[in-house]
Amino acid sequence: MAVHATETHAVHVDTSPDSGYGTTLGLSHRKLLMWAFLGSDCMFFGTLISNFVVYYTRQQGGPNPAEILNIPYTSVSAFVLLMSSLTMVLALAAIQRGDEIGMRIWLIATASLGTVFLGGQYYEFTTFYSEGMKLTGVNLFSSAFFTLTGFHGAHVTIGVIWLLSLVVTSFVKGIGREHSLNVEIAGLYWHFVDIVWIIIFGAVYLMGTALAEAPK
Amino acid sequence: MEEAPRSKKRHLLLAFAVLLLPLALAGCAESTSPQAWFGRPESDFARILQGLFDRIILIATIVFVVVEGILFIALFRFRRRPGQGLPSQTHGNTQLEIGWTIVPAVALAFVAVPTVRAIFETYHPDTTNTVKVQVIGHQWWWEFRYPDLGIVTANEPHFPVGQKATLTIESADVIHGFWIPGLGGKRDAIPTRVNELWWTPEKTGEYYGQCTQLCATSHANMRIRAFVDDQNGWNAWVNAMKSANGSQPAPDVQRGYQLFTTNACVGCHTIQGTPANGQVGPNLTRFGARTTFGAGLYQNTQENVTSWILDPQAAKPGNKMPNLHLSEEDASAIAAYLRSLK
Amino acid sequence: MATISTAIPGAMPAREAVHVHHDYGWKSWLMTVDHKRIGIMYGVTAFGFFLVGGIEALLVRTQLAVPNNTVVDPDTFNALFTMHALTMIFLALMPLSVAFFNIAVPLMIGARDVAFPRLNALSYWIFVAGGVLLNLGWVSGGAPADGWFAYANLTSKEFSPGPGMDFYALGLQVLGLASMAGALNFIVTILNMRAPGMTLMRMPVFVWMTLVTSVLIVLAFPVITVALVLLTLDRVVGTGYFVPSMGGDPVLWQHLFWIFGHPEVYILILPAMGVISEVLPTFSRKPLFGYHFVVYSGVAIAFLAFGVWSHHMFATGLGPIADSGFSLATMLIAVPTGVKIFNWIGTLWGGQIRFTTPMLFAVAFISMFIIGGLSGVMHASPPADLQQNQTYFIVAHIHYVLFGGTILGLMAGIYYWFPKVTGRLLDEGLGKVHFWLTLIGFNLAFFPMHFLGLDGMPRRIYTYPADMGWNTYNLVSTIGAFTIAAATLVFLYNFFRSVRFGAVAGDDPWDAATLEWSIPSPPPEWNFDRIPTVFSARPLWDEKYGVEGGHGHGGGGGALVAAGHRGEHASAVGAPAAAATAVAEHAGEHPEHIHLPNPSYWPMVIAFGVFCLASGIIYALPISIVGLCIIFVGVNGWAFEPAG
Amino acid sequence: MIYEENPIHQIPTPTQMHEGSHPSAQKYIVIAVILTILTAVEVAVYYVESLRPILIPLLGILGLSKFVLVVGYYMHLKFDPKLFTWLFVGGLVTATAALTGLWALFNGWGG
Ligand code: HEA
Ligand code: HEA
Ligand code: HEC
Ligand code: CUA
Ligand SMILES: [Cu+2]
Repeated sequence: MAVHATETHAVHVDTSPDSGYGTTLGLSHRKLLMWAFLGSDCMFFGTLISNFVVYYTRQQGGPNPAEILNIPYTSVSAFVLLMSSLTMVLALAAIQRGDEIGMRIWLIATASLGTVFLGGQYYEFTTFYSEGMKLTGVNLFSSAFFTLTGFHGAHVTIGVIWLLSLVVTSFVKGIGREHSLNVEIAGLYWHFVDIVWIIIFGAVYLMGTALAEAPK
Repeated sequence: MEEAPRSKKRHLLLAFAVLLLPLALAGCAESTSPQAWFGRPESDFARILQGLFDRIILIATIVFVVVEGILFIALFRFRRRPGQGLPSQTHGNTQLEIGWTIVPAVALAFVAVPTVRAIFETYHPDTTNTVKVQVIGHQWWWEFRYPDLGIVTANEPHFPVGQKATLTIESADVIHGFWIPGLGGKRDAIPTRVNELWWTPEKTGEYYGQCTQLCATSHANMRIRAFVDDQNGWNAWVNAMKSANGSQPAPDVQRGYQLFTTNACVGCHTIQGTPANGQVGPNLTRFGARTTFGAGLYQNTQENVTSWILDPQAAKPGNKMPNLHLSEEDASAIAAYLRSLK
Repeated sequence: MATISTAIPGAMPAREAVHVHHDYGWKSWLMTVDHKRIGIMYGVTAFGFFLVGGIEALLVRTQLAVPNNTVVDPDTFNALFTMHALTMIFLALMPLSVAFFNIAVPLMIGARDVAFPRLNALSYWIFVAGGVLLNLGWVSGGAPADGWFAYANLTSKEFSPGPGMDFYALGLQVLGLASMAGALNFIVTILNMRAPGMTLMRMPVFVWMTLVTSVLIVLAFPVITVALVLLTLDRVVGTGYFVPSMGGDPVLWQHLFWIFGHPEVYILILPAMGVISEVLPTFSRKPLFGYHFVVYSGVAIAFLAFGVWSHHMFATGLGPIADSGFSLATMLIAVPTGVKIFNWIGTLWGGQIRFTTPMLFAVAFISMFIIGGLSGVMHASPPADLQQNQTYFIVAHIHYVLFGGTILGLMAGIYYWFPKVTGRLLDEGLGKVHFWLTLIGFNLAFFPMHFLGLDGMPRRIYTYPADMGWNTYNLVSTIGAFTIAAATLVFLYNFFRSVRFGAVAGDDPWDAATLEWSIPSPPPEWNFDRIPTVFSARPLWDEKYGVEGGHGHGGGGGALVAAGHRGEHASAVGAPAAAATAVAEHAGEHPEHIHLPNPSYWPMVIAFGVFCLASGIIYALPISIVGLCIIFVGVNGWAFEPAG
Repeated sequence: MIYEENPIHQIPTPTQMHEGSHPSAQKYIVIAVILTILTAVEVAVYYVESLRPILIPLLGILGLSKFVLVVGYYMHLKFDPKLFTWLFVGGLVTATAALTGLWALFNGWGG
C-alpha cells in the first residue's frame, strides 16, 4: 500500500489484507466502505443544513442568528477543529512511517483538540440557553440550529471515542505500519466531520448572521 | 417442465384473454357514478384536464397495443419446438437501440407540450369579476365563504352557471384535499398555504365531491355537494342567504329555537340573525335549504337530524361535535327548527 | 427461526454433502455470517411479512367489498392500509430483494462471501428489530395510521396523540439503518470482490442492478432519516418543524419524504428488473439483448430518480414552473424504462422460449409492468393528475408496478434460484397453478381500480355509500384479492413440499450462463473450491457451448471456469448433456485451506441494543440508556473478536 | 482475507487501481497554513461593510476552497484512486443538486 514517497522505490508486494491485496480493484474493503459512507453522509448533513436554511428566517419571535451567534468565538473553535485535521493527518503520516510514538502523540493531540471543540460547543449552548435560545418553544431558527450543530457534535464525539480507542489499541498491542489503515479510516471520518463544520461555519454562522442582519 | 406445444398455446391464449378482457370492459364501461370525472367535464377547467388525459390515454393505448403485441408475437413465434439447435446468439443492435430511444421520446413530446401549456393555463387565475369563494377544510367538514357577498355556509356551495368562480383553498387544521371532479381537479387545503382553483361551470345541476387527503378518522365522511344554479336560481340563493334571519322562527318550531339558543349549540354554530355565533362548527344559516348534512353524509330529514343531535359520534365517527345528552323530544324540536331555516 | 431450521435440513440431503461438516442447529442460525444462510433468513422473514401485509390487505379489501361495511372501524382501517403499505414496502419487498442480493450476488461474481460478513448479519438482525418495532404498535397503544407517507401536520402530537406515529418514525429509522448497512456492504462487495476477469461490463445485470439499488439506498435513506428525526423531535421533544402554529411548514415534510420516496420506488423495482434480466436470457437460450443499454438505462433511471420527487405533489400547488420541470423529468424516465422493456423483448425475439414457471413470471412482469408504467406516465402530466391524484387510479398504478412488477419479478427469482439454494426444484405443475391464479387474481384485484379512479373513488376511505356506482368494481377487486391469497397458499404448499421432496436439481438445472450454476446446489459453505477466472459475460455458457455462443462483447476466449462438482446428478429438467457430463472431477484445492469468517453473535447483540435504544424513546428513556450500553458492549466484543 | 489463493495479481483486470503515494508532513503543514489564512479571510470579509453585497458568493468560494483542500490533501483524494472521488462526489453532487432544488422551491421559484 501507500509506501512513503521519499522512502523507497523498490517494488515490493504488500500482501496484508488492508492493502487491498487480492481484491478486484486493489483497494481495501474498509476504505471503500468509508468513502461510500461519507458520500451518503453528505446527504445526511445536506438535508439537515437545508432544514436550517429553509427555516432560519421564519421568525415567530425569539432571537435571530444575528442577535445571538458569536462570530469571533466560533471562529476560534472553527480554527481548533481545522487544526485537529492537521494533527490527524500527521498521525497518519507518522504511522505510515512506522512511527508508533509519533502517531500516539498526534492522535492524542487530535482527540484533545476535538474535546476542546466539544467543550466550546457546550459553553456556546449553555450561553445560548441563558440568552433564551432553546431547542424547543422559541423559534425554528433555534430548533434547527441545535439540531444541526447537535448532530455535528455527536459526530465529533464518536470521532473522539474512536481516536482514543486507537490510542488504547496502540498501547495494548501496537498498530504498526501494517495496520496504518486503521488510522487512515478514522482520519477520513475525522476530516469529513471537519469539512462539515467548514460548511456549517460558512453557511450558518457567517452567511446566516449576515442575511439575518440585512435590512428587511 | 417441457410440455406439449399444444398446452403452451392454450396458456398463451388464456394470457391474451386475461389482458384483453379488462380492456374490453374499459371500452364499454358507461359510468353511472355521480362522482365520476372521466368523460364528464362540466366546466372549462375540467375540460382542459379531460382533453389532456384523452390525449395521453390515446398515446398510452397505442404504446400498450404495439408493445404488448410485439411481446406476444415473440412469445408465440419463438416458443421452443422439439428438435431445435441453439438459437443464433445475437447480442444487440445499435440502430434498434437508437430507434427505441427516440420513438418514445418523440411520443412523449406530444404529451409534454400540451401538458406545459395546460399547467400555465390552470395556475394563477385572473380574479377580476369572478365569484370569489374561500374554501376552508376542517376535520371533517367544509366551510365556504363568499367574502364579496358576505355569505358563509358549509358543505353545500353554490355556483352560477357560465360565470367564472375563483376559489382560494385553506385549512383550519390538517391537510385536506378539495375535489369536485365534475367541475375541476383537486387542490390540497394546506395549513400555512393558500391554494387556488377556478372554473366556469357549464351545466346546472348537483355535483359530488369529497376530501382526498387522509385527515384521520372521518376522512371518508368529508364530502361535498356542489350546486350549479342558473342565473335566477343563483340570484335567489344569494339573496336568501344574505337576508336570512333565524330569529323569527315559525310558531311550531319556537321551542326548538329556544332550546338551540339556550344550549351549548351557540358556542359552536352560527345562525345569521340569532345570538348563535360560534365558529367551531358549520354555519347553520338556512340549514333547512341544504339537501344533506354532516358533510354530505345524511339526507336532511327530520329523523336524521334528530338522531345526529342525539348522538353525533354514532352518526359520524370521530366527529368533533360533542354529545349534549338532549332528550329525544328536545333534539327533535331543535331539528325541526333547524330544518325550518330555509 | 423454527421454520428455517426445520426447512433446511430437509433440503440438505439433496446432494451427498461431502464437505458439509458444520451444524445446522438453531444456534448456528443466530450466529451465522454465511451470506447464503443470511439470504435464506432474509427471504423467509420477508415472506412472513409478506403474508402479514397480505392479511392486512385482505382485511382492507373485505371492508371495501360492499358499501357501508362495518367489518373494521375507521381508525383500524387507517392503521391497516398504513401498515399494509409499510409492511409490504419495508418488511417484505425490500428485504426479499436483499435476500436475493445475499444469495445470488456473491455466487454470481465468484466470491466466497460478502465483503463484511458480520456487517451483513448485523443488517439482518437490525431489520428484524425494525420490523418488530414497527409492528409493536398493534399490541402497544395503536399502530401508525396516517398513511405510509404520513403527511405532516396530521402526524403531530396534536392530531395523532397515540404512540402510532412514534413507532412509525423510530421503526423506519431502525429499518433505514439496516438498509444502509446492507447497501454499503454490497457496494463494496460488487466493486471489490469480483472474480478475476469479471470486469464491470461482464457482471450479470442482476449484479448491476444490485449495485445501482445500493447506491440509491445509500443516497436516499439519509434524507428520510433526517425527516424522521425531525418528526421524532416534534413529537417527543416538542419542536415545531412541521407544526404550523409554531412556524413549521408541513410541505417541507412532503418534500423530504418524496426526495426519499421516489428513489425508494426504484429501489423496489430495479432488483426485480435485474432478476428478469437473468431469467429471460436463460429461458430464451440467448444472451441478453443490448446488455450495455440495459445496464446504462438502469443507471439513468437511478440518476433521474432524484429529480422527480414533486410529481407526488402536483395537488400541493407548487407553482407552474415547478410543476412543468418535475413533469418533464418524470416523463423522461419512461425512455430508459422503455429501453429496458424493448431489450427484454429483443432477448425473447429469435430465442427458444421455454415456459417454465420462472419464465412465466418473468414474462408476466414485462406485460403487467407496462400497464403500471403507462398509468405512471398518465400521472406525470400535472393537470391530468389533478383528477387522478389520491384516487384509486393511483392505487391501481401502485399495484401494477409493485405487484405486477416487483412481486412477479421476485417470484420469478424464487422459482429460478430455489434449486440453487435448496438443491431441489419447486414443483412445476403447482408452480403453474400458482402463476395463473396469481395473474388472474392480480388483474381482477387491481384492474377495476382504474375504473374506480375514473369514477371518482378516493383512496384511503374506509367506506362509501351505495349509490356511488362503485359497488361492482369493489366486489370484483375483493374477489381478486382472495384469489391471490389462494394462489399464495398454493405456493406455500409447493414450497414446503419441494424443500423436502422436490426433484433433485443438479448444479445447473436451467442450462444457465452465470457462475452460480457452475457450483453444486446447494453450494458448499465456501461457494467456490477455486475462484474462477472469467472471460465473458456468460462464463458458464461459454464453457458449455464454446465461444461461438459467447462472441460479441466482453472479449473472446473460452470462459475458463474452475471446475466444481458437476455431473453427478443428471439434470431433472432437460439441460443438455454437455452440462451434465462435462467435467467429472474437480481440481479445487482442499476445502480445509479456505479461510471462512467465524460465526458471531455480536451482530444480534448490537441489533438488540438498537432495538432498546429506539423503543426507549417511546417507552422510557432508561431503556434507551440500557440499549446504548448493550451497543457499546456489542461493538467492543465485535472489535476484539477474531474475524476469521 | 478470503482471497488468499486468488491469482488476481497474475491477471490484472482493466479496472485495477493503485493508490498513489501521499504527501509529506511539510506539505500538510503548508495546507494547514493556507486553511488558516482562508478562515481568517472569511472572518475578515464578514466584517467589511462594503463587501456585504458580494459576501455570500465570496464566502461560498472561500468555504469551497477550504473544503477542496481538506478533501484533496488531508483525505488524499488528489492522490488516491479516482473511484473514491466518484463515491464521495456522487453523494455530494446529489445532495447539492436535490437540496438546491428544494431551496429554490421554498424561495418562490416554483412560479
Ligand atoms: C415499483 C415502483 C414504481 C415504479 C417503477 C413507478 C414508475 C413510475 N411512476 Fe409511480 N408510483 C409508485 C411506484 C412506482 N412508480 C407508488 C408506490 C406511487 C404512489 C405513492 C403514494 O401516493 O402512495 C406512485 C405514484 C406515482 C405518481 C404520483 C401520482 C399521484 O399521487 O398523483 C406519479 C406521477 O407522476 C408516478 C409516475 C411514475 C412514472 C412516470 C413511472 C415510470 O418509471 C414508468 C415508466 C414505464 C413505462 C412508461 C412503461 C414502459 C415503457 C415503454 C413501453 C416505452 C414507451 C412508453 C411511452 C412512449 C410512454 N408514480
Ligand atoms: C409494496 C407492495 C404492495 C403489495 C405487494 C400490495 C399488495 C396488495 N395490496 Fe396494497 N398498497 C401498497 C403496496 C402494496 N400492496 C401501498 C404502498 C399502498 C398505499 C398505502 C397508503 O395509502 O398509505 C397500498 C394500498 C392498498 C389499498 C388501498 C387502501 C386505501 O387506499 O384505502 C388496497 C385496497 O384494496 C390494497 C390492496 C392490496 C391487495 C389486495 C394486495 C394483494 O396483492 C396482497 C396479496 C397477498 C396476500 C393475499 C397474502 C396471502 C396470505 C395468505 C395466503 C394467508 C396465509 C396465512 C397464514 C399462513 C397464517 N393496497
Ligand atoms: C363543540 C362544538 C359543537 C357544539 C357544542 C355543537 N356542535 Fe353541531 N357541529 C359541530 C361540528 C364540529 C360539526 C361538524 C361535524 C362534521 O360534519 O364533521 C357540527 C355539525 C352539526 C350539524 C350538521 C351541519 C352540516 O351541515 O353538516 C348540525 C345540524 C349541528 N351540528 C347541530 C348542533 C346542535 C343542534 C347543537 C346543540 C344541541 C350542536 N350542534 C352543538 C360542533 C358543535
Ligand atoms: Cu379531509 Cu380527508
Ligand atoms: Cu414517484
